[in-house]
Amino acid sequence: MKQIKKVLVANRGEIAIRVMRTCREMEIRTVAVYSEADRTSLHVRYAHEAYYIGEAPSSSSYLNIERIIEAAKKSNSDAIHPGYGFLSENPAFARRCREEGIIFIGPSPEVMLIMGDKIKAREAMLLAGIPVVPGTEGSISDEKEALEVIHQIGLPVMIKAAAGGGGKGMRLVSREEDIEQSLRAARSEAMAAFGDDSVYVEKYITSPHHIEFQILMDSHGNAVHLFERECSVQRRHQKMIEETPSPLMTPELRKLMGDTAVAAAKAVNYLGAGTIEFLVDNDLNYYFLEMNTRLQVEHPITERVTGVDLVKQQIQIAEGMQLAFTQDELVQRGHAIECRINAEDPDNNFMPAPGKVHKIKEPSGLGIRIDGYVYEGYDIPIYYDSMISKLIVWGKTREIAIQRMRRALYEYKITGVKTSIKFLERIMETKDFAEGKYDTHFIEKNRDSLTQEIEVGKEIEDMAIITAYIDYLERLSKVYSNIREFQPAHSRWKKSPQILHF
Amino acid sequence: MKQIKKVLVANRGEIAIRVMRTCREMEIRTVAVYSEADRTSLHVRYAHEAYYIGEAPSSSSYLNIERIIEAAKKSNSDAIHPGYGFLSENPAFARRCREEGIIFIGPSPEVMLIMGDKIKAREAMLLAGIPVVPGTEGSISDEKEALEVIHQIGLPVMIKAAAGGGGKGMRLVSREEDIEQSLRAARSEAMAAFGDDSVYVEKYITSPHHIEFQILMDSHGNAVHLFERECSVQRRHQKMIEETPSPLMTPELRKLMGDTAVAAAKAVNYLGAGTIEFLVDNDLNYYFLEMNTRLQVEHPITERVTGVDLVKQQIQIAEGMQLAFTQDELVQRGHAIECRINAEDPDNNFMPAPGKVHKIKEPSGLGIRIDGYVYEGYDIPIYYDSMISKLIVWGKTREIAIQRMRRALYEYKITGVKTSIKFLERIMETKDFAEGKYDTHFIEKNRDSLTQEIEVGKEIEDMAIITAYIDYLERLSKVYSNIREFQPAHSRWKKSPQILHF
Amino acid sequence: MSVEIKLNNRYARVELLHQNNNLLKIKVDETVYDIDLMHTDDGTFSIIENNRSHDIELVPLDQPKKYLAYTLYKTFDVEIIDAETRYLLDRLGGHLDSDEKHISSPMPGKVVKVLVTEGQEVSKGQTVIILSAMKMESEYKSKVDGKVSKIHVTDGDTVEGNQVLIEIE
Amino acid sequence: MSVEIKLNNRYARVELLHQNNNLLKIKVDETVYDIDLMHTDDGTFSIIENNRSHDIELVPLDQPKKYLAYTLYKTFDVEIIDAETRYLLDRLGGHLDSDEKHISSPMPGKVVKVLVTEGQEVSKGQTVIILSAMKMESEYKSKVDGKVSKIHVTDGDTVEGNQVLIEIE
Repeated sequence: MKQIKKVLVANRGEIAIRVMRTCREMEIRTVAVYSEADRTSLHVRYAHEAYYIGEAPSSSSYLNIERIIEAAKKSNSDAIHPGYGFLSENPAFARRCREEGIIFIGPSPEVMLIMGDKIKAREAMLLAGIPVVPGTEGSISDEKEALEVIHQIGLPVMIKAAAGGGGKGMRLVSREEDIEQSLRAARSEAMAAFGDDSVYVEKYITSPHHIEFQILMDSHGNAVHLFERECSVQRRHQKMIEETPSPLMTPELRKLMGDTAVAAAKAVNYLGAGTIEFLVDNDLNYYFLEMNTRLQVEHPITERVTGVDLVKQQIQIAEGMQLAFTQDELVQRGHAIECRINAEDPDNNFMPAPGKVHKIKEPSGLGIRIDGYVYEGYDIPIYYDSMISKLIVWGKTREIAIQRMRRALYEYKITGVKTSIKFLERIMETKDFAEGKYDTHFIEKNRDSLTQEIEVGKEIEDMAIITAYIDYLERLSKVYSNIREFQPAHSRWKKSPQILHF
Repeated sequence: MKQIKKVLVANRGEIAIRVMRTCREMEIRTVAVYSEADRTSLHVRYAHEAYYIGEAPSSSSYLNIERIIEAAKKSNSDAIHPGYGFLSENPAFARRCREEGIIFIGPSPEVMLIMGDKIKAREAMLLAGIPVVPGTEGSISDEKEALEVIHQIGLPVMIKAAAGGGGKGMRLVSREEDIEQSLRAARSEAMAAFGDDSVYVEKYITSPHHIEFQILMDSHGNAVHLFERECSVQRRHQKMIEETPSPLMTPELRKLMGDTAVAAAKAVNYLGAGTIEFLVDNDLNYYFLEMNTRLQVEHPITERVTGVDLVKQQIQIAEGMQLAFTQDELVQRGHAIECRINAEDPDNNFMPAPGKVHKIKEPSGLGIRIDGYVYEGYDIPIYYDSMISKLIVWGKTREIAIQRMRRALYEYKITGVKTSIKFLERIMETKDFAEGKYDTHFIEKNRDSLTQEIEVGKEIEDMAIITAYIDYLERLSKVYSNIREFQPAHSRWKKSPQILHF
Repeated sequence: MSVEIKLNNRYARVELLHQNNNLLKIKVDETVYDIDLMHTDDGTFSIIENNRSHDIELVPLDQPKKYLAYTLYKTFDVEIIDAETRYLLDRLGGHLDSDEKHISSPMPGKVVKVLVTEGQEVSKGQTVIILSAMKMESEYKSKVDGKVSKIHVTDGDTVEGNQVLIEIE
Repeated sequence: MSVEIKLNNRYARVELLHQNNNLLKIKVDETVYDIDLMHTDDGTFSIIENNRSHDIELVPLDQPKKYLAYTLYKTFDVEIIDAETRYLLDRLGGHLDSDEKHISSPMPGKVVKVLVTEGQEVSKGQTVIILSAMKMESEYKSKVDGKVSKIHVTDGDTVEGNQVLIEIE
């Protein structure tokens, strides 16, 4: 067992700070790495030490294994925490750390290799007796074989061109009598488009819920799960809101899926924190989707209901410590929801909106947690993810958590860049969400009401007009009286003496 | 039962915002009142409505019953929440609300009258069988009677001049053989100083702990306690740090004192949230000190370990609802600590330090809650309390909570006014505090190490010198090249192009 | 002084009738408001109107006299239409900019690929340039039939928000 | 340009030796630092020196060339001692202010009671004025034996921080 004294965080943004916060609590020194675009980013200022590792594009910096290893060696770091994204699931990086004698805070490169490969991961899960989405193992070019497979899987199924893409050669089949015709249409369309009529067949999940289980496994073979996270509110296949417990979950299913997740971790001899993602249908059938061999963006909701600091667990497991708790000692208490605050324009197809943050007012008080990294005057770079902060609330019940989230989103004010805040506020007010009745189609299904123009009334409009008017008058008065004296930032509330001249 | 739809908060600062936050979650409209000094204070901006109630001194505004009632009527508020301080324990105000048909969120004026009078409160508690600090009921002018009382109470005792003040005629007696001589000395000193030799005798608590119990009681006679808060870290008899559970507490004592607190609430037919303050000595004897018939500053630590929103409970009780939980359903989970951030100078006897806040960086992340109200550019008025924010942390254990508090205090940066932040950070590092071995003498006892000059090393000094140097060079370059162009606040990180000229 | 102000598509006439420090009497179209207005140097406004408390953030845009006003539920484009602006508007026949003939970047980003060359004929709806920002690529199409008159960027360039990339005539 | 800078009681000589954008070579007394320095308009400094990350807040005070520098664990008084400051220092024989003969308010507050009158003799340690701020009263004493030459405030006045209240000669 080796005590970690200095950690290099091979990441940026909120997750770099999240990791460093726990390091500071554990009295571990922190080392930041940064690209040229990130010299003024908060993780550089938060860390004890900071190393420049290259140009702004990730490929030159945050994906640059050589530069990161060099910084780790120069700083005498015992360990590297990869965060999420970037090199966090890169087996070559994990292997390189091992070769250099630096602890990689995460699983072995061997596990990452398996889980990074969809087919190998599927095989490993099948071997461990864990359900996967039923479908053909490879492509099928024979019609009879295809028919057999479809009957075996059961309707509805999705037929996809093996060489496909762009929706061509794709058919959803829901009724028995449509099977043959759909298969033929798909194959001929595939042939026309790609010159190849072989197809895949996969079970179609009608109302899919994206539910994942957090697991922890130490180097002594102990593994636990920390319950589920419901991640079905997605846009462009990216999660937007997560909550735990899942409104869909039953205690029986939770136990079953939790045990499955632990079995999956044990099957691959996992190490550290990981997440097993499942698809769950309305009949509560569940299927292994993939395993993320790292910390998830949405890990704080699990921390809130279980009281466990997952980053601390990662570090202690990397040090070789045994898990300090058993499955029985873990309990979900209350309800936690996370909203991702992105610099994006929800009214314009969630187009990213990098740029300079003018002002920020963050929510606070009972049941609120914020994991963010941007500050006033910070220029959100174009090179990286659009997520600028995570707002996590806790309530004794789901209803209270939603009420609290609405209050928190009301308090959250960011100007200068477009954000998802108001869109998230509308989701909280949507009936289907309030009732917990939603699947991954939720945003698409409610798009109209979520993006509908709000009527605020003439008075609010008039007040907005007045603010611009006052500013204009003051600027004019400054020009004419030639007053240009220095005024420190945020210096004072004005009583507008200038406009007396008008 | 009457549903409250609009609440006037007869207070300012962090507690006004604290109350309004819960109101917003309950979809109750909020009404702020403000003095002339508070036009730009955050509670005015946070509320739905705002009413001016008078000049800056509290006596003209926040203690002005007529103006507040007038605002409540004009705004059609159903209820008034008094916060803490100001009118919160004023029976005349509570009675006036009752007369006007406005719900006062708190107990009846009758209860406030009893608890507001030390002697009546003591009598009520004795009647309910609750221990009070042993001592003479009135003053004693006969030496023989005094000796009897002292023997009855048991050593150590404090003898105080009945007409006294300023320490004159005061004697601490710890040894049997000193009783008579001390009594005589005290009496003759009292006679010399005040022309009256009558004295009080009170049990002297050698190592006093200030421990209080939170109670809730509804209008149907149901009462519960929400465990203790340890409030012994005090300066100038004002609490500075509070935590729960108390490091001193045992499960048996907790049950006993909790039951006592509930009995006390029932004895006076209490309504709403209240706090019973006790003195506890090192032998775990406890004595009723006083009852606060309102929300306490330190209520958030109780909220954190029990998961109960105390303001919501206050409002629901005022609506006539029954408590939604029984004593058995309440559990303390983990450990919570609150640090009070005051605008004051710990190096100069905690002298208040009002003034303009230059910049604020607040801590955030796992286990952190902040209840504050000041913002960048805000001018902290001289008229009110120096507390500008409360930092509350939670950890699974006391040790983790302390580590987290240190991390949070590291992150908390306020410039422009002096604050208690660094002093609090040192308390977290003090051995006696870390070990939970402290009483109300803690700060006095550790004053030297807490206010000792810190050595930071020459490099840090040099960096501070360099920042001033760079600023000076830039100012000079602006003067000489006559560049005075408008630069928006927090607009950008500079690469100091100007200083190329040097 | 009476000024015309545009809020989204609404035009309003505003006039300060009276001032006593932070207490203002202001007329917006036909409505007269008595308000208590305070603000910081950097555009945080607190207005109390008929005891209602409004918190508004006013953010000046790069173009002069244009703002974004963030109210509780909605953000408005606000523009001062004074004599100068009016003159420009009149001269341009009601159009301050010829948006349709310019392809501009809606946000800061990077040019992935310019798909046309100067002098090339393009038709309405034809993709002319691909930009990327924050791991997302977006295609930009010509809004008119025409000829590419000027290309201001090349592949790999970093661009600002609202920068003109390609002009079509 | 070499400048003398006072930090608390230490005097240091500082000189910029070389600059390449945000990369500076600076000499403080005998130590030469190669640093990467960035800062905002309002005084937040990020300095990376030998890969150590320093966050310093520099707050200008009301007096020119005086600052408070907030480092992680300690706040310093910093003052630029340039030719002008040096001249003033020399002229005053090393004392920029005659603090001992002035009773000044250490913080904003309110005058509760002035206990002396102009012309009155006072002795060292005698309480001359009581101020209050934030519910706390404080007594201020004369630091010298002398005569009250000027009283600038009366009971009930509101005072700023560092305002001279009473002069003693």
